[in-house]
Amino acid sequence: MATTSPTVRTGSALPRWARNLALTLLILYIVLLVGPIAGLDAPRIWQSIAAEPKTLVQVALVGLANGSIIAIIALGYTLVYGIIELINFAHADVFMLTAFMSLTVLGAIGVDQKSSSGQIFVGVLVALVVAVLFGALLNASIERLAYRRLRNAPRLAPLISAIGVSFILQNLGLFWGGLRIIFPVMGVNAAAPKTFPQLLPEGILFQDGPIIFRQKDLIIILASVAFMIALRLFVQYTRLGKAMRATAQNRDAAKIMGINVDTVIAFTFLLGGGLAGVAGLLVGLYNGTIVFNMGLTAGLRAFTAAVLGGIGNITGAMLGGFLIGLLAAFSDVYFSSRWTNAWVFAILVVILIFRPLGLLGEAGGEKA
Amino acid sequence: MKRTQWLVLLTALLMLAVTVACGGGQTAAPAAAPTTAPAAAKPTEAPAKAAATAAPAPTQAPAAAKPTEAAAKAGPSATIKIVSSLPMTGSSLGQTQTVVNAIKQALDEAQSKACNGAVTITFEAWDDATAARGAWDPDQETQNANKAAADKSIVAYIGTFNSGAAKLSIPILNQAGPLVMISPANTYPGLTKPGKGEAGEPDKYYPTKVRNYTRVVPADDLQGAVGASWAKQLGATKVYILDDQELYGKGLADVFEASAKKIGLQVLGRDGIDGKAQDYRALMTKIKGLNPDLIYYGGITQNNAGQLVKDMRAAGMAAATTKFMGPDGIFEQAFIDAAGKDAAEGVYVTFGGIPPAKLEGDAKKWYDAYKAKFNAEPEAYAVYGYEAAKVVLAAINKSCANPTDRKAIRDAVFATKDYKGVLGTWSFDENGDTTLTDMSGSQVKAGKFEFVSTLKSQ
Amino acid sequence: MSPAVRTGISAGLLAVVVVLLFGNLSGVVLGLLAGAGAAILLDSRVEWPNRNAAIVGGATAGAVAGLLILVGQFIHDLFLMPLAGQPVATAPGSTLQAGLIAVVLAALAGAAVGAIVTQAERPRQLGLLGLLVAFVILFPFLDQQIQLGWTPTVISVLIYVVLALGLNIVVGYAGLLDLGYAAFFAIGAYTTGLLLSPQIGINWDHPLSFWLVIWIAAAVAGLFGLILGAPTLPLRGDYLAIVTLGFGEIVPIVFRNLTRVEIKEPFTGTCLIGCDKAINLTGGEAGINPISHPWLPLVGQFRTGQDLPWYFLIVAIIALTIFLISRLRNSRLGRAWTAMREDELAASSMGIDIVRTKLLAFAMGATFSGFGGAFFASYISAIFPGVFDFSVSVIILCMVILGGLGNITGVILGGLIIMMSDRLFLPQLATLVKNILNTSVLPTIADPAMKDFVATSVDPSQFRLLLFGLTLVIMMLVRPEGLIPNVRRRAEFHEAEAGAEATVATEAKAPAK
Amino acid sequence: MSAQVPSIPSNGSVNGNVLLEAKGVTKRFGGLVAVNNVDFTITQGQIASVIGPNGAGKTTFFNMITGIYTPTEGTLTFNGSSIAGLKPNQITAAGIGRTFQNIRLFANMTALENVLVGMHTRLKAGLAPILLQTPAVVHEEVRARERALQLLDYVGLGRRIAPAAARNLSYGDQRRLEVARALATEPKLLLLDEPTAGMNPLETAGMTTFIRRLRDELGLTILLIEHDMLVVMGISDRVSVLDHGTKIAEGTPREVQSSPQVIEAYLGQGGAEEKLAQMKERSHARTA
Repeated sequence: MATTSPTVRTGSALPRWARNLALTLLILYIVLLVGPIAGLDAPRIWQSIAAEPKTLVQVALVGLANGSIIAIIALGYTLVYGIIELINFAHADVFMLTAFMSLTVLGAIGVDQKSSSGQIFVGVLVALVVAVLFGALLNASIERLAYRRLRNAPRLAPLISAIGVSFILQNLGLFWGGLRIIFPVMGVNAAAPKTFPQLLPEGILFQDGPIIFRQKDLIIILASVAFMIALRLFVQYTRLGKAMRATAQNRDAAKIMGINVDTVIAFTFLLGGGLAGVAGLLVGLYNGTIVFNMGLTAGLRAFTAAVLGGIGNITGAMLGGFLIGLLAAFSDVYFSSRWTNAWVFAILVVILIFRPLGLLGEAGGEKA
Repeated sequence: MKRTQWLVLLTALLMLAVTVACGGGQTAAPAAAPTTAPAAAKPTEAPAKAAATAAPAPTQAPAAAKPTEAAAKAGPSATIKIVSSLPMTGSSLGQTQTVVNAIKQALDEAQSKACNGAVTITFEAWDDATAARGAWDPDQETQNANKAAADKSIVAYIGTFNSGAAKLSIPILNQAGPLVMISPANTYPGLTKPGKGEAGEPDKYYPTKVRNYTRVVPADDLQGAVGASWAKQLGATKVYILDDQELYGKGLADVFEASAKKIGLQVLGRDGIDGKAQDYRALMTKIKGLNPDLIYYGGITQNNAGQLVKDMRAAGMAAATTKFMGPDGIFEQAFIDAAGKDAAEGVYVTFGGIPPAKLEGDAKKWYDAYKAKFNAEPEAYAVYGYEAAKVVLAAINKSCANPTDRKAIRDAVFATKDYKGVLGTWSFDENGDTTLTDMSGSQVKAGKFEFVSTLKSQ
Repeated sequence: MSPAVRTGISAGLLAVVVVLLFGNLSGVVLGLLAGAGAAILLDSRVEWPNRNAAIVGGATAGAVAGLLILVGQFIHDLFLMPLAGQPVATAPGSTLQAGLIAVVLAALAGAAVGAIVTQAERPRQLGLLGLLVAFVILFPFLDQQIQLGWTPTVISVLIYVVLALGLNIVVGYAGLLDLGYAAFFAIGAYTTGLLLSPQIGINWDHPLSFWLVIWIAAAVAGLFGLILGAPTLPLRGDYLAIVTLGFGEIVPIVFRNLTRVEIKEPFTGTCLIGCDKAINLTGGEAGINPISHPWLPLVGQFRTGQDLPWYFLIVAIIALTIFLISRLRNSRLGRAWTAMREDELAASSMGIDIVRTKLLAFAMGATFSGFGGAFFASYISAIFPGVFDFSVSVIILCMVILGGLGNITGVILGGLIIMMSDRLFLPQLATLVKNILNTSVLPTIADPAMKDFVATSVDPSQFRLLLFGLTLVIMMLVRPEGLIPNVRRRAEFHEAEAGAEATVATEAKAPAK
Repeated sequence: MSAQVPSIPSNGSVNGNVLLEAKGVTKRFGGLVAVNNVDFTITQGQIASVIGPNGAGKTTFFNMITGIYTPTEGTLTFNGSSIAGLKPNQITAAGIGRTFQNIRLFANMTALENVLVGMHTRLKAGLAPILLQTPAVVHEEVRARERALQLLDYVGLGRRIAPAAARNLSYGDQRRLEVARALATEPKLLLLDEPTAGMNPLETAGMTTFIRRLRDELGLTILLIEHDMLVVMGISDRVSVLDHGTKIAEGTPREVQSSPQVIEAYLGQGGAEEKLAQMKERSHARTA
């Protein structure tokens, strides 16, 4: 037998490389050709950036702030998904209800922008505690009532249950919004958006032309990063966090190791619901408007962010949130706001084609 | 043998089903003219005959019995039905509920009677939205229209809320009598006005060539144009135009854009917003860079108009330097609730008619009555709903001889002339549009809409 | 209690719910259904000694169900209606009559089923099929006669059933979670809209054009299934789901905004398309309207408002869909889908080309939604981008999963239940409760604030979302594996249960070591 | 040959031809070298085995042949043409059938369907003919079912098992069904990954005989991966031993058995571990 040196399969790589390049160029050309219909008009975008580069900075800041909000909601998705592989459609509606709860509490306490900063601080703190507790309990009860019995059911059964719960919660939000007799803050009309008192400091930290960076922008960005880090540390180092990771890895093995899986899953939902509570209050305070059907859109974006980052990955969720926030802001300003959602999802598709497990996803290793 | 056994049984079963089914029809048939199809035959069409044959046949169907009995009371007394088809599930609920309230109020005032008590009117509020969609659903609206077309006791169809829905139901109802439609909310010009919409509009919606659609709201071509000229009066020279990417809002913004260009306003740009987005700060940053002195928004409150105004202010466009103007779609307290008093301050809105709070005389009475009855300030849509119901009632009262004759009711509605309603004195023109072309402009002051001026349309 | 009585009661109770809502002659339709249903249910529980026993048993079960319906009719007519403020429209005699008809029909239907189920395999299947076909054909006439007015609702429900059957290929057979199926529905509908309207100057005005266009729409949708399926190939599970969701979002946006199409060559700036005047391809928010209707000899032009031709057309489309899908399912390609769903690697090692198999699943699923889209566009005679949003994809997915993944009967049943609840039962329930509130509860409340609260906040018609959500949750909890689970799926489900038990068992033993 | 023996197309070549040849095959995962510069040949009609302790790279080697992995370096030639870098389904189409170490049947499909899936590449029906149910398709389907039943018979499961769900079969029957499914792909070379794993001695003996029958009656070339030395030594014409990804010995069973390196590799480290692993696997497979 002749012993030839092992040939590495580079023989066919060059044409393939060339073919890929040609393909990429072709796709780029088509994008340039058709892109202007969807607002991707390269020369125009370039001109407007050149004319006022500071706008780009402001777009980035707005994108970051919006991304933070998306990210906090996404954390809840990724947490639950990581542990029971369920796209918890109801999560965003829990978030919506916690926003209603925050508004109700703030209304009941009676703080508004004219109150003293001490009063505001106490009011917000109370609202935060109530919203977090409410979100946590609500989410855990949902798990107990609607998901637990389906734990061993076919994979998609809890998904439908979650969709059903999402409808129920939306309707509860509508109902809640109509309780003007009990809560005057809800305004005259059940379905209409509700306004939040502006309690976050509005002071401008930095202003230069179109760039306006307010204290509340900083607060929201810091808050989301802080929650992300806290959550990571929690999952990494605490006993319960370790139990969560073990359960996520292999539920049966975790059981054998003496972990009470039911408790761990219930706790995960508590945690996720608490995060939703934080998000509900923050979004209310930051954006200033809440409405009973805001869960769907927020949830769609947040879930997309979670997947984009690599679902189950806490840092990934944050990264995905920022990316989507930036992308949407950029598209609003430089492409066309009519096409923003299309651009967000188109970029998502492209990223997932090149990184099928998300930005930070790791291979699950399904190999023979 | 065994094989035939079940065949026989099956046949027997089917035969029975058919007989029963036909039987139900036959019992109803004698009441009507023999040429009418059994299904369509309702004894009310010929009350006298019905009275003669009212003695129930052995298999008298309950469904058929209802109208028979009503008709059996002899004389011209009859029960007729008015329905509304509006999206009652999901986000439009706020507006549609006020419409339904106002319709009910109008009927209650008349004690659900017309023609001096001879005619009893029942009202049903249908929903053209579905839970699954949370918004109006084309096949639900088609279904509603079909249902209305089939139910001969229905003499008027109050709806729709969305112009897109009207496009579906007009042709169906047009071929059913025609059954008259009165919309309290559709503003798309192409539904009635030739040359204002797309090619073929509006004739393509009226297959029988007889118009059956009217509306008590002025169409966008008026409101958009009035908005533009008001903007000019207010001193604006550079405008930026937004819409909520829905038929109503986009249509209105289109008209505004065209009129603005015609009267010499500079249009800096045009964009559509996603009504479900969380915020619009990026967009507002871009708009601020263009320095408009007025932003026009074609859309409704529900598509996040409140947030839009908030973000506009947050981006540094204060009421003093940059005005915000919107149509009747945001002329409701809910808009101020959503935007917050501070951000909403100074917002301009146009409205087709006199604002409720400015009403006088009889109209004022209505305003007070509504407030008392529903414990809420009537919204703009309530006025339209009330006016629509009143027009129907008037039409019924004009055709007492035959209150179920859809054609007669239609003619009466179209003949509405110099009607003194809560919106003022107005008539329907030959297209079914209101002649009320005077608009009013209001502005938010201290958390309330305040009437500013009457706006004449050219 | 004999099993016949018991099944009769369970089938009857379901029917009674509907009768209580609708009253009138709804008992006739429900009687037929409940009688047949009770007998089929009974047959699955009892071994028959001989045919006569089966006929008697079926008849008994049917009669029991019918009696319940009779009771239901009395409650509806004599109790609920006055409570809801409607005049007592019917004499007790006619209520009795309607009820008795229901009893007789239910008993006959039960007996017929009893006679059929004891046949040998082949005639049994043919017999049951015959009964079903007879009912489907009779239904609209029956509906017309007893003035229930269900046919228009049923037509729009059946459109969704077609879509669910298509999605079942992708999700049920091939195991690919698709959250953006409405995109293909939209593509089918828009194809039809563009070809059968003057929108872009085609307006193919031949009487028979619809019959060709429906195939074109299916083909175009199928083609897009391939195009949009291709990028998803490297993805698994929920990553796949999110990309399909993305397409589901993108497609309506594209249709909404292709109103001023104008293409210029990017480098030279020469205009290629839409030079004189930008092309309005899709009509934007206003969509395309009107779209022409099908025409058939004898029937003539289909018209909105005439339900029968539409009803039979959609039934024919469903029949064709079922026919084609079952052929696919029992073929080499259908087996490849299932094998891929079960174990992608093993399937690949058995010679199945995963790429082609996945793409084929997407394409076939999309094709059937093209049929649905074409019918929808022509039936509604208009289309708008707003019709095809995420909620549509989600609802279709619910139908597939709730019915029982991979099972055609289950998917149809799931579709009927979900859509009928949304469009027929829940609104009717809300109206009924609201009427009862208005006439019997509200006047008794003295406190005006309380009255206002009840009138505005406890308005049952505002709880449709909640009721619909509850329907989904409860049905999923009661039947996690779907209404009629695929035999294979059911096995899978119980395997998971057994697996869990086994692990628990080992766990219990492990510490003892 | 008895009537029960399904006809597998003749390999059309004389015994003694090289059927599969691997030259310098290497597979690295990151820094880890799983298979290192392995040369390997198998000739027509042989039963060859690859043995080695856990983690020796046997399965990785197998997975390269079957297309699940692409070799980092080296060539793989099957029946005269290169198969490195082909996809698993292309390799199956080329004529290599396989079973899996931890049975990977389509658990919720019936036994018959499992075998029919194996025939996938050998069936021709396309989309349009299937939708139209052309006579050719109907005929092909009928023949395929008949052949699948024959295969079930041949592997000793019998036709009556056809409608049973694969997951309901006993462990031994599942192994046989996997073989039947692999045979349905009409392979020239059959790769069996630990076919006796988890079997008791009696079942093992049965399987051994059966493997020999496959070669003798069907003229298949067979490549085994095995732990059980007894099985390997009993039926192999040629044995290759892998350790830490490198081939450390090759030859007839007798030669290999006496190789000091092999003894070192097996007994030096973790012979006991091996047994334990095997037992664990057995109990796991039973509960699954």
